[in-house]
Amino acid sequence: MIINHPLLGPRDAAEFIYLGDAALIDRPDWQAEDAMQQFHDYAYLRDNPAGPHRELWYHEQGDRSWLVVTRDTTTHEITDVQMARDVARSRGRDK
Amino acid sequence: MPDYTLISTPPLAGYDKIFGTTRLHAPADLAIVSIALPLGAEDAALKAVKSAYGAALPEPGRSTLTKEGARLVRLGSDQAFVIFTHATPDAERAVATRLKGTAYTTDQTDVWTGLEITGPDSRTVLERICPVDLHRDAFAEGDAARTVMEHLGALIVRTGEDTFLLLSASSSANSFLHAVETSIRNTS
Amino acid sequence: MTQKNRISGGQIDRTRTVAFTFNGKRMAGHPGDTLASALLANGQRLVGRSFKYHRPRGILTAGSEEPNALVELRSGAQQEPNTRATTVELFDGLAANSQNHRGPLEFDLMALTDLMSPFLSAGFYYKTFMWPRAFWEKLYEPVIRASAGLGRLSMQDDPDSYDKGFIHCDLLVIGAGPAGLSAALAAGRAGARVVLADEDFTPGGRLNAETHAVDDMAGADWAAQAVAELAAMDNVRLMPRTTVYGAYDHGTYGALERCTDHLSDAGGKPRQVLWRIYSKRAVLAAGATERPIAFGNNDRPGIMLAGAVRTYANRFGVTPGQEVAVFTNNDDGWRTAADLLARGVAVPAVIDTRDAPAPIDLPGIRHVRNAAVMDTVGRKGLKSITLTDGQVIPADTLAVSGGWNPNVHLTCHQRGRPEWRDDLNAFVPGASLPAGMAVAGAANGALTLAAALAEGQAAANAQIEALGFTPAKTDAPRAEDEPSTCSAFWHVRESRKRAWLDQQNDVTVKDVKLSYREGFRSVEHLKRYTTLGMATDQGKTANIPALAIMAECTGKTIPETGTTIFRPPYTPIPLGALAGRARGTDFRPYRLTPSHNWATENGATFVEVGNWLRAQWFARPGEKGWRDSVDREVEMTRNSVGICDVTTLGKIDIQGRDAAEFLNKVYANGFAKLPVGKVRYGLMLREDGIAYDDGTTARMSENHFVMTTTTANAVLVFRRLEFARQCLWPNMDVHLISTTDGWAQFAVAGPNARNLLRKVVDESHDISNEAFPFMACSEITVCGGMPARLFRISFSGELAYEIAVPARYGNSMMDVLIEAGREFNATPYGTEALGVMRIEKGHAAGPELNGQTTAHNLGMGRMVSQKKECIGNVLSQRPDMIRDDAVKLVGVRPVNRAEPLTAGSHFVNRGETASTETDQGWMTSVAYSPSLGHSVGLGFIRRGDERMGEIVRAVNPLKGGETEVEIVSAHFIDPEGERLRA
Amino acid sequence: MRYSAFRIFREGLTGNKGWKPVWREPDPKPEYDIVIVGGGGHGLATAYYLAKEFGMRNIAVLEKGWIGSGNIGRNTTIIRSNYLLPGNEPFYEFSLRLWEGLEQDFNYNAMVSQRSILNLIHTDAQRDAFVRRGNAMILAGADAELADADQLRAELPFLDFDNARFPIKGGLYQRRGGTVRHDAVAWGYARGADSRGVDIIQNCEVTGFDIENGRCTGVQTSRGAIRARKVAVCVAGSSSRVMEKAGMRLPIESHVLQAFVTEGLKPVIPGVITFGAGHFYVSQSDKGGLVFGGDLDGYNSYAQRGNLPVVEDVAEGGMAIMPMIGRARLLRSWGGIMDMSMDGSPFIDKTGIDGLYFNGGWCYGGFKATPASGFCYAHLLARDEPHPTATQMRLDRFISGNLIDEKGMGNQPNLH
Repeated sequence: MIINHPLLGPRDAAEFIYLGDAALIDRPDWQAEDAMQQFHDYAYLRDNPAGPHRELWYHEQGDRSWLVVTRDTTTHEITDVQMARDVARSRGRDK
Repeated sequence: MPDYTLISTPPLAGYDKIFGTTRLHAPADLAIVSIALPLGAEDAALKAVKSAYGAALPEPGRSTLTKEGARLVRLGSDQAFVIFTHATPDAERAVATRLKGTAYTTDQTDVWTGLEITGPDSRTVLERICPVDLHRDAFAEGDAARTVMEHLGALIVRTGEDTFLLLSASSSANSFLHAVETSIRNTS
Repeated sequence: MTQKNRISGGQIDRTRTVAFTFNGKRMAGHPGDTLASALLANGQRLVGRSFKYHRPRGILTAGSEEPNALVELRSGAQQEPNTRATTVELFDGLAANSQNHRGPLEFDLMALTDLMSPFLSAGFYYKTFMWPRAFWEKLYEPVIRASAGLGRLSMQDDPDSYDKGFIHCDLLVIGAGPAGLSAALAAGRAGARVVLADEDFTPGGRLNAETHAVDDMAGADWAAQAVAELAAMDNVRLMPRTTVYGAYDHGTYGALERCTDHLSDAGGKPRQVLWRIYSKRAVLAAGATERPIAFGNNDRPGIMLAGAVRTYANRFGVTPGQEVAVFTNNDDGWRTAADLLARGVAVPAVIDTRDAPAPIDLPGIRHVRNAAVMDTVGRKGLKSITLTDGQVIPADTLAVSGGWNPNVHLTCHQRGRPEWRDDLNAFVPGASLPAGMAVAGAANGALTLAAALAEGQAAANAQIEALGFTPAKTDAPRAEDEPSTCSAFWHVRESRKRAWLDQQNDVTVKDVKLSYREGFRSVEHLKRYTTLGMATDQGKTANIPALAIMAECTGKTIPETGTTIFRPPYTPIPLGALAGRARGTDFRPYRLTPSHNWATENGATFVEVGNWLRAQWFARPGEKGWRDSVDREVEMTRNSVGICDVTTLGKIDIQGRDAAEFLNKVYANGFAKLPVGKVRYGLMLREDGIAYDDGTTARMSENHFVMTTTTANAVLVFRRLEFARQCLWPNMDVHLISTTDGWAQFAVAGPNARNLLRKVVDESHDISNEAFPFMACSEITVCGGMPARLFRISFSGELAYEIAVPARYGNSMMDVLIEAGREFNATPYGTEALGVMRIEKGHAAGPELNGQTTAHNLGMGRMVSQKKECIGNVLSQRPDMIRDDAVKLVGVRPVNRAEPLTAGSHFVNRGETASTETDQGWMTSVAYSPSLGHSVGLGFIRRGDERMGEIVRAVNPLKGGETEVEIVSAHFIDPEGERLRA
Repeated sequence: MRYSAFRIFREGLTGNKGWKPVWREPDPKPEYDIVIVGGGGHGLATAYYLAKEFGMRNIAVLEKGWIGSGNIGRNTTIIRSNYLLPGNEPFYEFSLRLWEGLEQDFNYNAMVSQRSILNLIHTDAQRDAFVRRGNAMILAGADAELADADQLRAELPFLDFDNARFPIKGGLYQRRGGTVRHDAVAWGYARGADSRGVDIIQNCEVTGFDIENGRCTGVQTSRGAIRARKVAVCVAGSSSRVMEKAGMRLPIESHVLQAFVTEGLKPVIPGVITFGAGHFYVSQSDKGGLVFGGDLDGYNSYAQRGNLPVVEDVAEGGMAIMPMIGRARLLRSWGGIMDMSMDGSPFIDKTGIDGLYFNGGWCYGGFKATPASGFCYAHLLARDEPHPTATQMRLDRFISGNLIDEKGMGNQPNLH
C-alpha cells in the first residue's frame, strides 16, 4: 500500500505503524459522571465498517507524524490523508 | 591534568573503500544536532536559523547547504537536523548558542553513523535496499527522506549528482554497512 | 542420443552445442533451447508421472502453464523440485531428473494405483481410513504422505543467495508479446519511465512461435528490432526472465527476476531478485493460454497443445514427432498443420469437431469433419488415435486445440471477477481491474495479431496521457488480421475411457460428474473436493473445461457456474527469493553497546535482548560455569563496586514549556512537581489500565527532561508519547527525540561507587551524599571536561549511579571505570548479575510487567493517581481489576533452603491437587542469591500480600517435581533502603 | 449413507454411480426453533451438536454463499490446546478432546492428524514464560513437554542451530496438537447435521433481524422471512457487519490474515513448527504442500487479500529457522478475514436482545476451536447457560475488567 503523506508525498505503508479507528483521538473526559462507561466505549467499541474508514497511522520510519487516513476497507483505496495533529485540534482537543 | 582521558572510537571511523566506480566512506567528525521549533514560536526560531546560518530552513523533505558547509535538513513540520563537521563533543552547544534559545536543541551526533556513497552506479546499488524513488528527476539534489533499509531506520540525503549521504543508528552501524556493501557486491 | 526430431529453422544457435543429462542420459541441445525443446529434439517423450495414478506423462505445453513435464533440476543442495522443463533455459552441464516414481521412470511401481483407480475416485479418502482410530497417524497417513507430494527437497540449506529491490516507474508493461512490445514502444517514445517485464528469456511472446509477419518482416525479427529500439532508450527498463507474479495495492507489483538460473555457475551473484515495482500505471499484456479438449486417454505422452507444437517447430526447430495429427474445435488448430507441413512434417489428418470447410487450404490434407478423437493407444508414447466414427489413425503426436483463454490472472488479484464472452467461449477481464491497470492484446480477448498490436499501443497511450505525457503520433505496427473462430466443444461425450482435465492431479471428467452427484456443485466445492486446479500449474489448462462440464451437469451456463478466484503468485516463487537476504545471522540487524569491543576482549558471553547483544557475564579463568561468574559479579558488586553497560535502556529527550505537564499525563504517578536536578521512578499504564512500562525520568532543567524506558519497550513508548503529543494533547509545547544510541550509560553500583566516581568526575562537581543525594541528577564533566550526565539511581539496591558519556567514548569509558576501580577491585557485571540483584531487591521487570498485570497486582496500586488526568487511571479501576483476591507480587524462598526454584512453576496450596481451579498463581523470576546463600523467587500469588509467612507448593509438572516455598516480602536485601541512600 | 472401505469397494465395481449427495438442498421453512446464521465450521458444528447432543431437530443453518466458504475454508488447519489462561485453556482442551473422536463420531475422515505442535524457544525469558504455560496446560488436563536444544537437534536436524540470528534454545511441544483437513470438517459436520434433519440452506443471505420490543423473533433473508424462537449468529469475519443489522456494536475489528502453501513435496516436516523470534509457523499437508503463515497484515480489512510486506516477513521467518526450504516454491497465497477481538479471545454469549445469541471474535484461533465452539454454543442455545468451559467468554468482560489477554497486548486487536 502507498500512503500519500501530506508533507512527504507517497510512501510505502511499510514505513508506517497502524493503530486503528481515528476516534481514538476523542479521548473522553476523565472527570465525567460516566467516565468509566465512556472510556470503555472509547477503548473497546471502535468503528469497523466495510467501506470508508478513518484510521490512525504512525510514520515511524519517517517523520514520526501521526496521520488520519481515510481508506476503504473493502478495496483499500485511500481517499484522504491528514496530519492527525491538525485533526485533533479541529476536533477541539484542549491543551 | 586528569588521571584519565577518554578516547573517541565511533563506529566505522575511517572506513573508506572503492568498489569499481563506487566509493563508500564514513565522513569524519560528522556532527548532528536536532532543532525543534517551539509551538507558537516557530517564526522566531525560523528567523534565528536564517540569521545564524544565512539560509532559511527548507521545507520538509528538503535540505540546504549553507555557505559554511553546514547542511540544514527539515525532517518534519517542527523538526530539523543541522549536519556539520565538528570534532569535539559539544556540537549541541555550538548550535544552541547560535539560535539563542529560540529553539530546542538535542545532540544527535552519536545517535547516528554516516556513510556517503558516490559514483555513477550509486542508484543501482541503493535500489536494492531503499524504497524511496531516487531517480534524478524524482529525488533532486538536496532532497532528504527518512525511510527503512534492511530493517534499519535510515535518513538519505542526495548531496550531489550521484552522491548520497546515508545516516543510520550508530548501535547497528556494522549491520548497516554490511547491507550497503552487500548491495554493491550484488550489483557489481 | 541424437537430436532426431530437430528440423530446420528456429531461433536457436546451431553453431554451438550444449550438453545436458536427463535421468543420467547424455543429450545435446543448442543455446536458445528450453529443457523441453531439447528433450523433444532428442526424442524423449516420457518425462514424468502424474500425481495420483502415476500415469506416464510427456510434455503438454511450451510455457509456464505446463502440468506434466516437472523435473528435479540440478543436484545436491541445489536440487530444485517441480521445475517446469518448458521454462528451463538450457545451459551447459544441466542435469535434470524425473520425479514422483518408485523405480525407473519407465517402470514406476506406483503405477499400480492406476489399476486401482475405480476405488480411488475423487474424495475417496474422506470415506475410509477411519478405523481403527490409532491407525491414521501410524499407518494410513504415512503411506498416503509417502506416495503423495511430487519432487524432493534436498533437506540441505539453500546454498544460493537472493536479493530484493525497489523499482519505480510511470508505466509497467507486463508481457513482451506483440501487445506488450507495442505498448512499451508507444510509452517509451513518449518519454515515460517504462518497465517491460516478461517471464521468457527471449522477448516476443507468440511472435517467436508463429509465422505471422509484422510491418512486412517476420514476427520474430520485428520483435528483435523492437527490443533493440527499447534497449536503446534510457527511460525504458527491459526485464526478460522476470515474472510479474502479483498485483498488490496502489500500483505495487511483485516481480521475480531469474538472474543466474540459466548459467551453470552463479559466480557468487544472487540467483534471483525479488522486485517490488511501484507503478503509476500498468498495461497487462500477458497473452492467452491454449486449452485442451477432454477425451479418452488424452493424457498420453505425445498428446500436446497445438499452439505448443507450433512453438517447438517455429521457435526451436523441433518437431515433437514424425506423424503429427491435429484435433481442433477452432481455426487456430489448422495453423499447426500448415506450419508443420511447411517444414516437411507429416500430418496424417486434421480432425475438426465442426462440420465446416477447412479455414486454410492445405492441398492433400486429410480433413475429418464433424468428428472427434474418442480414445488413444500407446501407454508410454502415443501410437494411434481412435475417432468417434471408429476409424483408427496411426500418429505419434496429436496436436490438440480447444481454443484460447486470456490470461486474466493479474486482473483478479484484487478480487475482480472476469466476464464471459460467448464469441470466444472464454473469460476476459472484468470491469473491476486493479487501480491503474489496463489490459491489452490476447489477455484482453484480442486474439488476432493486428488487434493485439493496436490495443497495446492504444492502451499505453491512454495510460501515459493520463499521466501528462503526449503520445507520439505513430501508427500501430501492421499485421494481417487473420480471422479465427472457435466453437464451444469441451469434451468428447462418446469417450468411455477416463478423460483428463487436470493432468497433474489426475482429475477426470468422471470425477467432476461424481462431485456433482455428491452435491459439491459450487465451483469452490468442486475444486476442494476433487483437487482440480490445485496442482503446481494452478489449473491453467484445466479449470475452464472442468467448469464447462460442471455447467453441463447443473444445466447452468459457464458464467453462472462461476470461476475460481485467481490469487498470487501467477507462477510459483521460491521462498528463498521472498526472504531475500534475511536469513542466518542476517535475519535481523545487530545492535551493539558502546562497550561491546571491551566486553569481547574481556571474556564476555553475549545474549540477545531484542536486536541488542548484551554482555551476560564475564567469565574469569578458573570459573567452572556461568554460575561461578555471576555469583562473583554479584558479590563483588555488593561488597565493593561493579560496572554494567546499561546503554540499551531507551532514552528519550523531552523538551518544551509543557513537558512537565505532559509527563504528568503519561505517567500514572505525579511528575508535575519534580524539582530540577531530581530523578523520579515512573510507572506507565496502557489506556486499559494495565501496567505497561517503568523507568526513571530526570529533570535536567525547567523545560528539559530525560526519560528512560525498558530496553524492550523503548520504541513502543516513544510511539505512544508521540500519540499523546499529537493526537491527545496537540496544543502542548512538547518535543521528543530518541537519544538511546547517543549516550553510553553505565551503572556503577556498590559501596565503593562514589569513591570510584570521584576519581573520574571532574573535581568541580561535588558528588558527596549531601550535595548529590539519592535520586539526584546533573550534567557534569569527566576526565577533564568531557560532557557527561550523572544520575543517582539504583536497580541493584546498592549505593549506585548511572553515568553517561557520548557514545563514541563509551568503550574508552568502560576502560577508565575499570582502571579507576582497580584499587576497589571493581568488576564488570552482565545482565545475569543485574537480574540476580534486581530479584534480590524485589524490583519488577519484564517477567512481572508482561502486559497482563496491573499496578494493583504489582503492589503499586497506590501509585496510580486518581487526582489527575493520566493515561490508564480510569480503566485501571474496573471491578475485576481491583479485587481483593487478585494475585499480588511477593517474594518466595524454598523451605528447604538447599532446593532450587524454577520460574514458571505454579503455586498450589498444601493438601490440594494441582488443577486450573486450585491454581494460586505462578513464579515469575528466580535466582540463586549469593548474598543470602539460597534461591529466591518473585511471583504472583492470590492475596499474596496477606499471606506473608505462609507455605505453599511451587509445582512444576512440566519438568516434574515440586518445592515447598515460604511467602515473604519481595525485598530480600536491605528492605529499609539504607544502602542506596548511603 | 454410511461411509466405509467396503462401500468404496462396492461403488468402485459399479462405476461409482451409487453415491448420494452429502447434504440435501432444501428450501427454507417459514419457521424453525433455532436459526443459525452462518454455514461455516462453527455454525455447522453448532447445528450438529444441537441435533446430536441436545436432541433438537427443527434447525436451519443459513449460509450466504456455499457452506465452508468462510475461514474454515481458508486457514492453516492447526489444532492445539497450548493456551495459558484459565479463561481459555480448559475450553481449547475440551475442543482437542472432541477432535480426537470426531471422525468416528460423524463418520467422515477429516484427517485429524496429531503430529504434534512445537513452539520454539530462543531466550531464557521465553523459556520461563513457556514453562508457566506448559504447567498451566497440564493443570488443565492437557499434555505439554519441554524440549531442550539437543533433543530438537536430534528430532529436527534441518532447523538452523548453528548460524541463526536468534539461536534455538529449546521448545514447548504439545504432542497431541497437529492438523486437520479443514474443508472436510465443514463437510463432515454438514453431513452429520443434515442426516439428523437440520436444513442447510446455501445462497441464503441474512439481510436483517426481526426485533420486537427487545426480542428477536426471526430473520429477513434473500430467500424471504424466517421466524425463529432463537437466532444464533455465528459469522466470524463478518460479525460487525451482521450484528450492526441488530443495532449492536462489538469489541471486534476485522483484519486480514494471509496464509500460504507451497508446491507439493515429498515429506519434509513432521509436525507443526512455530518460530519464537519472528512470524512464521508451518506444517506439511498430506498432499505434500508446506502450509504456512505468520502475522496479520495489521490494518482493518474486509478484502480477503493482503500485501507484500507480510508475505516477505513470513518467508524471512521461514528461512531464518529452516534454510532448507529456500528452493520450495510458494504456490498460492490467500487472505481470510479475522474477527480480531479487543483482548484476543472469543465470545460465546447471549446478547442484550432476547432470543439473539452471538458467537465470534475468534481472531485467528477459530479453526482449532470448531468442535468446542459448536458444542458450547449448542449448550448455551439449548440450556440458556454457558458451558462450564466457556463461562468467561462474555461480551461484558471489558466493562468488568475480566480480560482474557493471552499475549498481554491490551486493547489493540492487530497485536493479538
